[in-house]
Amino acid sequence: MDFKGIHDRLRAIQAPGLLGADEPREADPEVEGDKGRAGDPFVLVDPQAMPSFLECCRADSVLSFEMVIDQTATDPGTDEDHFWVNIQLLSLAHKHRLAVKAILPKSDPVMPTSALVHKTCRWHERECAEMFGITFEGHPDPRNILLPDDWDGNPLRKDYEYPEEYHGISCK
Amino acid sequence: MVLAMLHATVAQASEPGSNVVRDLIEGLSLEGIPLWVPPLAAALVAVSIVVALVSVVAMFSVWLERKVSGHIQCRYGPMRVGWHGWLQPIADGVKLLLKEDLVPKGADRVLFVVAPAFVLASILAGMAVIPLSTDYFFAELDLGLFVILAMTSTTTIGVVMAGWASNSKWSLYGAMREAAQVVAYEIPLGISLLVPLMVAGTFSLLEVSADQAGVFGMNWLIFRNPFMLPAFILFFVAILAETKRAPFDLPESESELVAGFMTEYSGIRWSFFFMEEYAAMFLYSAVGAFFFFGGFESPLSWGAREAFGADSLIVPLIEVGTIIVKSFALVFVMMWLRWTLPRVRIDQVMTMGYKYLTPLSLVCVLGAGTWELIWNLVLEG
Amino acid sequence: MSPTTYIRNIVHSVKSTLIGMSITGKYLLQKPITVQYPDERLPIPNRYRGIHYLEQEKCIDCLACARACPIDCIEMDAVRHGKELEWVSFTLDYQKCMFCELCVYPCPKDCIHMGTEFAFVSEDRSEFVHDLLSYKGMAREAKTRMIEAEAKKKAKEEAKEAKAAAEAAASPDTDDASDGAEDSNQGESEDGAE
Amino acid sequence: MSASGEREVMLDVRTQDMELNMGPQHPATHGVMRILCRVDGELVTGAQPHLGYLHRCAEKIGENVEWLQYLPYTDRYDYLAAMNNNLGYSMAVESVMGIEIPRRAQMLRTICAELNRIGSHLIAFGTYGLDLGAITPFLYAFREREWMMALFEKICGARLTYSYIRIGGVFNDAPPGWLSEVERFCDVFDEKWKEYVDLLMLNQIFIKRTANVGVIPAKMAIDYGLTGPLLRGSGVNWDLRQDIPYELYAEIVKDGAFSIPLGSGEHGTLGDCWDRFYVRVMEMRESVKIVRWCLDNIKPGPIIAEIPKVLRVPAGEAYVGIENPRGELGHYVVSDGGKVAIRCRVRGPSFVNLAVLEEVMVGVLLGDAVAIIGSTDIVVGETDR
Repeated sequence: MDFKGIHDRLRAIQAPGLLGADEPREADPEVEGDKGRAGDPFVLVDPQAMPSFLECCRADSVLSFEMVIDQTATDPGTDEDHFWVNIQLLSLAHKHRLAVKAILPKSDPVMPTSALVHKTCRWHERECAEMFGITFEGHPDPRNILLPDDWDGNPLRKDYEYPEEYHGISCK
Repeated sequence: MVLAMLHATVAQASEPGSNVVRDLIEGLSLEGIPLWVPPLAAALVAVSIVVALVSVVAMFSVWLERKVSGHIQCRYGPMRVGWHGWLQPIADGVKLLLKEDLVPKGADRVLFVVAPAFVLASILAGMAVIPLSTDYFFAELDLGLFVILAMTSTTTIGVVMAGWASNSKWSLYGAMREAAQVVAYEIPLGISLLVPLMVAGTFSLLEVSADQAGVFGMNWLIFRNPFMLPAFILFFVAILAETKRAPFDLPESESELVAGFMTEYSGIRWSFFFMEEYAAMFLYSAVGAFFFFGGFESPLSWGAREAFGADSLIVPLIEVGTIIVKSFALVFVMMWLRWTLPRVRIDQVMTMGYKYLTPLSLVCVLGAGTWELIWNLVLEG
Repeated sequence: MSPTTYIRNIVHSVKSTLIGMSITGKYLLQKPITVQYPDERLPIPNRYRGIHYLEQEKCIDCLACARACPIDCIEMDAVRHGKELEWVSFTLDYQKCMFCELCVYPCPKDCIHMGTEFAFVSEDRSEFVHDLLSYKGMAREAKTRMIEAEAKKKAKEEAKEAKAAAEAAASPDTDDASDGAEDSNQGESEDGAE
Repeated sequence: MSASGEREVMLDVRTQDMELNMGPQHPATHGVMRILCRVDGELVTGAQPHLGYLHRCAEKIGENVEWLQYLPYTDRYDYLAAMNNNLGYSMAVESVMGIEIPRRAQMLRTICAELNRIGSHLIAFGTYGLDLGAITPFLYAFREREWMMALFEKICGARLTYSYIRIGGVFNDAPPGWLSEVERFCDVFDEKWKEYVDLLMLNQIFIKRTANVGVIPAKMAIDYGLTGPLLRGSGVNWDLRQDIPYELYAEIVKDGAFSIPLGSGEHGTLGDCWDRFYVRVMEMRESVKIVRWCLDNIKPGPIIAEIPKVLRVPAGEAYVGIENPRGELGHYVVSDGGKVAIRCRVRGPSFVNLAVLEEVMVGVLLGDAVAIIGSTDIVVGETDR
């Protein structure tokens, strides 16, 4: 199924938290500074409804997104006031993918965990949490995964400042 | 252990027979020196010969192992020190001697230091019973095989000591595995050796060797009874486990337990464990050669005896050569197996020992006994 | 465990052991495939990405390689005398270099290459900052060219000045024409230098 | 023999669980990874992987270097399959740029990626043998891998970190005689492959060590997002090359040039260590078939698409997953139209596959634990990135 079909189906089954879709488009010469957008289409989802959205995607027999292939977050820039939480869904039965994006305000980056729906989200969310400082509420094991437990800051944020030293080891 | 050896050698000295130690004593019995000096000196000389023998055997085995593994793996192995690296073990030995002597923090210092010596000493004591030829030996005991089995089993104590004293979890694992494994495999080892004992009717290594003499020196025990070959295979598997060789190298399984009971050892102490391993391989192989493959007897030694007479000096030389070649042939097979097979798991080791080897060796004993009985009846009838 | 499994286990174990031993035994008797490294060496292909070398005469100090480097390990410094370069340094820090060859492609003059040399041992870290220059300062030819060019330029300027002075004396309106002549003369001298 | 049976016996004796720290320096962890095991004698009652010892900030670097400059860094997360990493990253950027790759470049990419898959599986084969105590297969595997690396050395000059497949195509064309040498490699490899099977895969001890050990049922595999041989070992017929084909794989699948080996539970339970190993070993031969197909069909032509010297990627984002030897290698790149990426996410298959250890490594013996870690075939460079 192509993206349009998936999106229509999501609308038809009233997937919880579905906000809209974003498809690549040409740059509009009328609008100044518009670069257009290339790449993949994705659907926008309310972060607070993410677990139920994933569950719904998995349960629906037409979509049957059994697998969360990737979950990550993106900091689009220092002048933006939100993170993106990106999830890539994969359906083994129907051989299609879906990119899901949730927009999360930087001021209050809290969203419910999807780890109870898909176990693979456990580690992905741990990584997101330490790298971006996003809190996943209800996560069964909210420790750091790649960074040391006492690491300060969230390295993949655009405003991250590199530490001078870590336990006496120079980081320069 | 040295005391036990001394005792054995001194005890031997008073008995008639052709014995290296007795010859030494007689040579040393000069007038004017106290009576206790010659036996002591003789024993010391004998001990040093055994130590030298064990060292040379271990060094050669190390070299052989490295060459065999190298060539099996399409590479050369050591090539730098001497011709095809034959001096490599000496270079290694020098390196090991010069290494820092480390005792880990929290280790039981005394046991940690004693363990490798204990392990080596027990194997040395076992080695003393192996005769070099019909005429040259250190200690000829009627129960020679018993002494060897007893002495080699005591190495386990040393290994457990090492594992306990190291204060490391990996070492402890290695030690416990060693203990479990050796206990399990002592049984099939002993039982499978019962078969040649029954066929030959003696525990003495010299006697069993003499028993296998015959035309072309090919009256080997392994040909005498159809149950000898399976008994040998069982014996061989058991000695693989006893010597901690792959596929039964669980006490030191490097991918699971880092280095098992040797994890915390380094330098010369570590090399003692290695020497023990190779000496034990040689020792068990020699036992196998004596009890299955004719001991000193081979077409060559038979021919030499026929041509030059039993008293000729060349006969002992050939006999020594024969037993060394036979032993190293078995050692070679052990190496070949090691570089072929994966390691078995600890529960499989136990299963194999208790469920396969022990019953099968009992079947062999039963079969061999029955065969002997019937054969004797046929001969008599 | 049924008796058949019991016997099958034994048979399979012995059989697969023998198969394995036959394979390893086969290799035991074959000639090893390894080489004795310092004595024999395997051939190194032309495209090998080893330690860099620089064709210094071609290099124009354009910094394209330094800009292409992902870890900024190339540093170059040269003083320009007109068209000629006086080389100060062209260093590559091999503590950082990851031999990706990205510096080689953007070079407009095709003058930086990766060689077949790979061994680079030192007790001192600073020695890993490798200077690729074969000579420092200016090449003799470049120097003579520069002196020649300068002399020419000087001569021309003098001639021009003389001319200008003469022309100025004659009429003050011919400045433009003299400028044009100067430009074309300079262009010729540059061509000659290249 | 069953773990639960032993546990019952142990309950009669008062025992205390012990914490056993496997790693960061341990021969079985294939790099610097630490697994904190709770053990009861030889029995592992719980395991918790601790990662991050090899964290090299690959994703942050991706946000700081230019598009093409990031290419050498992709070599370094899964260093055993650098070609596949190059391919994945290049495809992700190409996907945003929307450029067409010349056919010969695609052929060379496919050949290299599949050769690298063979090399990577050879390591998996060899190190798994090493984990289980068989040392010789490891060196046999290295012998063939050495040739593979020599082939790469000839085409791109490097032996491990190739940086060969670039955005828009490949860096160099194949040197003369290279393709025929690849063909020779394929012929020899097919013969050696049979030895691998006899020497290790069908060895009785090996089967006993791996069958029924570390069983991952298909449902668990999907729930954990496992991909690659782990998923196929559990009997799920999923291979991106076949199911969501990229590059030339659609054609190759149409020609029926290769098949997807699946675990079948032949010697034990479906999804055990042996099945995963079997899938890897069989995949090597399938890769040889793909390489052969490419060699039959390769034609001269350009090797790189027309791309500007300083790469500017149009604003946009794309996720591209390719079938790495270890599973799905995903690259999620976001561009704002500049020279540098906004986000360069790497979905390392090892990282995801490792998560399953927490659940599988319970109630197994210590020796099995090593076998299970080995059967996930992780590359720590990729788990930690």
